[in-house]
Amino acid sequence: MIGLWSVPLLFALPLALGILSLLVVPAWRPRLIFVGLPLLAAASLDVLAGLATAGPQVYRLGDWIAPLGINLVVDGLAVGMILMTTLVATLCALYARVYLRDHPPASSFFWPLLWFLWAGMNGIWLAEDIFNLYVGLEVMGLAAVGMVALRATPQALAAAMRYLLAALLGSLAYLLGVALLYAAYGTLSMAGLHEAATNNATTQVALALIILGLLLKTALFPLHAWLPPAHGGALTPVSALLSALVIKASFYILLRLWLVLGPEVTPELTAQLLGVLGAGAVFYGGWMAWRQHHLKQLVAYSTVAQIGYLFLFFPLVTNTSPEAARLAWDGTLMMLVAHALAKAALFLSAGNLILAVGSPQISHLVGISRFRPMSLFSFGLAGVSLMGLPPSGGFTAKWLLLHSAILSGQWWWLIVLFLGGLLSAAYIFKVFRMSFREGPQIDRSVTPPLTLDVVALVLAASAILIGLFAHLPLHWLRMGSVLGMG
Amino acid sequence: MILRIVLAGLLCLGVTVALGWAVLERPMPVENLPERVASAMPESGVEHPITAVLLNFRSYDTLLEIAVLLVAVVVALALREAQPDQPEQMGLDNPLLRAVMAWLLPLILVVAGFLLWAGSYQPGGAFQAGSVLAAAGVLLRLAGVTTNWLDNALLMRAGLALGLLTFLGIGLLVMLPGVPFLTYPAAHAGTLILVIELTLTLSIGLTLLSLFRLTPPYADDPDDARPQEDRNL
Amino acid sequence: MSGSLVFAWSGVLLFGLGLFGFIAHRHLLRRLLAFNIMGSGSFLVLVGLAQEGRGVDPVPHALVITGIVVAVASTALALVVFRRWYRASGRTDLPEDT
Amino acid sequence: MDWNGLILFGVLATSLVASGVIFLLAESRVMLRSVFNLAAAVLKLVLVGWIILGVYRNVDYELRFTIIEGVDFILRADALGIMFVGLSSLLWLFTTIYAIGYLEKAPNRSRFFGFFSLCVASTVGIALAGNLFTFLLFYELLTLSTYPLVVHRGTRESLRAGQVYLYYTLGGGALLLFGVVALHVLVGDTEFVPGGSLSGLDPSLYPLLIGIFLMMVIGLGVKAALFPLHAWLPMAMVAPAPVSALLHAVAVVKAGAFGIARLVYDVYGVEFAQSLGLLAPLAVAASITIIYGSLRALAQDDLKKRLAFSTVSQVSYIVLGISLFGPVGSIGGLMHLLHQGLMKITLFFCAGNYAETLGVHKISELDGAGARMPATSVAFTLGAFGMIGIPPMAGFISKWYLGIGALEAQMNWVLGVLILSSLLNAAYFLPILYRIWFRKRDRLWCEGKVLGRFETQGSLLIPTLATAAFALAAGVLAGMPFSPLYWADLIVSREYLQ
Repeated sequence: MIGLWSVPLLFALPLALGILSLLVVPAWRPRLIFVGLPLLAAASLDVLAGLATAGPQVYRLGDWIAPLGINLVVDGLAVGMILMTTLVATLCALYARVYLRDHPPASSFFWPLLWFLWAGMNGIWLAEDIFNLYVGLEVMGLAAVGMVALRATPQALAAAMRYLLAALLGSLAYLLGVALLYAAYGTLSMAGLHEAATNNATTQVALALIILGLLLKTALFPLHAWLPPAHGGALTPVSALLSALVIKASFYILLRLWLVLGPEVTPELTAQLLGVLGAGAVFYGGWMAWRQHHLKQLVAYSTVAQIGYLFLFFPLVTNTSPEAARLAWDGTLMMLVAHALAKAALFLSAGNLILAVGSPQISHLVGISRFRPMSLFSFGLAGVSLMGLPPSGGFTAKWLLLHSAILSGQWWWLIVLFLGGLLSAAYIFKVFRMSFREGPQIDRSVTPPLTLDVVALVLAASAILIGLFAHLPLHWLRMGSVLGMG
Repeated sequence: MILRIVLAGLLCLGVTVALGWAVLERPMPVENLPERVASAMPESGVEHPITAVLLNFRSYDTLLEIAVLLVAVVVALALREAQPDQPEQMGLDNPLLRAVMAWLLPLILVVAGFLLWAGSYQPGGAFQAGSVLAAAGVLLRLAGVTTNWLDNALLMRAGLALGLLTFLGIGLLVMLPGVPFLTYPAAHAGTLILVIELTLTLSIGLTLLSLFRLTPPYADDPDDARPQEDRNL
Repeated sequence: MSGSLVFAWSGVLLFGLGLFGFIAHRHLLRRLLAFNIMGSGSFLVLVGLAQEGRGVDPVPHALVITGIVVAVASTALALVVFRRWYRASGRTDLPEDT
Repeated sequence: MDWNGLILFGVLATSLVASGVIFLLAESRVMLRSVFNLAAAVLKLVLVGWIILGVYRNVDYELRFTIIEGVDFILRADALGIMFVGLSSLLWLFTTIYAIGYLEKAPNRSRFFGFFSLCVASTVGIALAGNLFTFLLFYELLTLSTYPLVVHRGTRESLRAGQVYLYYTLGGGALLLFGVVALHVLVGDTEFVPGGSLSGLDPSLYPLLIGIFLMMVIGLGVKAALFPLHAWLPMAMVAPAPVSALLHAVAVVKAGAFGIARLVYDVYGVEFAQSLGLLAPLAVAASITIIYGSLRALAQDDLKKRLAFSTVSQVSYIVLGISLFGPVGSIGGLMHLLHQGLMKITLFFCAGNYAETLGVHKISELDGAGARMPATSVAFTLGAFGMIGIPPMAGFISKWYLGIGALEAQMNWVLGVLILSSLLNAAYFLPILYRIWFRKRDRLWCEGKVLGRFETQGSLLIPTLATAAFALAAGVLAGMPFSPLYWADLIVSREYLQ
């Protein structure tokens, strides 16, 4: 069987490393990555190779068939997310190893939390069982809350508390939805639900609960209030991980469920409503980002805005032509991946700039372009992708979404895509304007270690390159999906 | 404030009504999962269906659930290191309490053991047993019994890790013949599940106990300035 | 209303009540209690609805045990964070909520 | 991948790689940076020369790979594209030499030269783009890479100019993107083919096509500084002289004009565009811009500002030529793409020389400069005569062809525009020449720099004289093979014969 070992290793390995890093002395915690990262990369690539050669697979844990046991689904979407996670988390880990050196010893608990977070995410990407997803969400969510709290300053604790409350409420809403679905259809497996689900009151209420719960976890406007303090206030590598990957997990579940339940069950009105909320997020998030004075808060609000684009998926695939739906699928996933890469790069380079000037204020970046061109360059490359300007992943995604919007005749989403791009240009260039200004000279800019700059640059460059070489990733992502085959 | 309560009330009323509607209108499932469970019971290695679901059919859920518990402990450990506590003086040093404890402790241990053992044929199992164990620890603490062995960080952590590591190790070991993760061979399923449950009981007990211990004991106040008498009230 | 649904109905009511508490209260401890009430509500719905018709379904029972463990862990984590927050700031609610 | 594709990639890569290396070099490595930069520029010129010969012999140069299903990244050298590449590569070399001298001892040179090379790479990409998608890609890249150059000085004024620049170009880019996507939905991957690819569409779509054309012309017109989308250009003159010279006189505005040419010739097809009635309004817009730019130029006392408004006016000659239906007008427009580039860059170089050597920025302070800096002033005079269109300068040939083209297209009123604008050109250039040559110096110049053997630094003077010579040759030797006229004729013959 293909991926017999590599599939379970994707979550077993990080779990084991998480425990091991608790047992070793703090100084050794970061060093575990030299074991873990290559192994995880190898497992991810092996899964990809399996997908490319043998196509989508179902992995039966305990060798039990689906409604009885828990199955894992190894299709293009899951593998794509796994590879994205491996790439971003690996780079964030390399960054954190250097970044956390100067932090108090408590921050070495970042490492066990990172591994648990990773295990939770890989578990979610692979899950085919809606209750298993709940447990996976909790592993990931609690680890993420812990990472936010890691600084232990009052602000960090408040942000973590707020995040935790949102996450818990979201989980319970999701769980209740799962309970209703189980009551109605007697199965927890997505494949089973796909067969059995019909349009009735129970399904609709369950779907509404699940959507609300997941929206809260994804921080879609107007349920986003917890995100900026949590993402903007955390340690830099944590911000990058949370913004790039963690919020994607709940969106991913929603996307999968939406397609699993199928067009008979998913109401068009809800789809349009999700799109409208997405549009609200794009505008509100962009506007708020532009108004921020702290660099990382700006980047955090940018996440609020960018999440909005992902939700255009729902109106564009619901009751539209197969071609429009396929383009929306491609575009949304491209957006998701490009945002993961670009946002991680943006947070990391923002962290580098903050290290360099020793202040989180944007206004203190005056003239920094002279001293830290490389950090700024990474920031710029990532910004290009977020603005959706070519050549970048963000642009390719926008192109596909525009296409889909025109084909499906929903021209109003075009406006969202255009204005959203201009708004993001406004807040990205706000930073640039400051950095190019020749104001009172700063003569004491700290030089952060080269690794930090290189990691940010690699992420930013991948956000650009993924747009140019999108053909193959999109081909893989389509494997085994309802939309890809149609 | 009042507006918010009214709005919250309306919202909750709406949610409740919607839920009620969903409950009333629900279709009867076509899929008959209990039957599948019943027919797979002979291969599960245990006699009680809930335990079979928890530790065999859906053991992956349980594996992740233990990870959730560990994450909570990790965060608690991290926060204590970042915000160090003063040496704790919790508990009443009361001879009567100690005498009662001397009676209670063995009983608690026996109950925990029974719950664990019972899990294979009637309700019970690792989590229940672990919770009872943790309760014993909490009582010890409240009675002011010093538990130095619990302060040994490495031993403590090894105990915490034991359950999940064993679980993972067994899950991976059984794969050697070329079957998927967590596929217990039918002949040894009972033994393997017992080993997992034993270690899980210990780890769950320790996890819950450490979560109790890792919250700041009494010095909750920001300035820590209130006199001792106030605190005891 | 059939007798076996009494658990499910209590679950629905508990969930609604808990939700109200979660939204209406500001004290974090109360909100955590409310969260636990909501949790119990969902567990009751999960177990209660599956009782009907074909006797005891062991799967929801197992799910509820898993759910309880997860809820315990979440509550414990929340308490840890809450008490650290209280110690650092002296507040029992979150800053922007006053 | 074949060798021809690789050469195309090489043309793009020379400046891309140069840009990357320059970014990585430390600020203090002046020598290494300069050598590397110049080597890249020369190498690019050689490659371009090779391709020009190949295109002349009808060799196909194409490089393509698939980006997403149905969208290819295509680089292709055709006669029109390679003409623009040739212009920018030649001027890149001269401007680099000029900039090395001009920015000696200035701060942030690493950043400057890095983005400068990136700009050239984008311009080359625009020129070689084989479909609308690739064009758009480089078009936006050009916006992004010019922004740091506009705000290079970091003053309040330049930041403000940069902001205005972004408003215009990003807004225009969004409109262009919309047009490109809409066309893509209609006909699939919109490759540039002579005669266009839209004429087969259903007539019911014609109103939509007109709308799309309008939107794309606005998007492109921002960069081409068509009235009323030109306001960013004079403001952007706060940038250092080499930036104004290469980018604002040549690369950016030409990218817009070139885009309009592509749109009319290779997307819509000139005959289809004519049948949709799109050309006449375009000609009107161009004519208004020509007159408006000249009138505004008259009022400027700042030398660079006057040149900027002159650019606004002159670039529209290209657009005018494109919109004149018929081969002769097209020849005039395309040829002016080269002519205007050569002449305007000379003028900007001269303006930079005056500013650097004498500290003079205003026209009213130029009295007697001719005696002090004769070589620069000769170059300036040649450029100015060209702009006015005095025979046998290059500008005259452009205007001659445009005039005949107007008659051919039966748009006689265009002749009036040409005459009026030539008069206006004379009215704003001749007074400058008068001041330079015939007025006595009436004030002290603040001559700060050590000048060396010549009237100013060699690295400033040589590029100026070289471009002046090219501008002169383009007019005098117009009949020779590979002159701008010759090449424009080649393009048009290939276009109209399809």
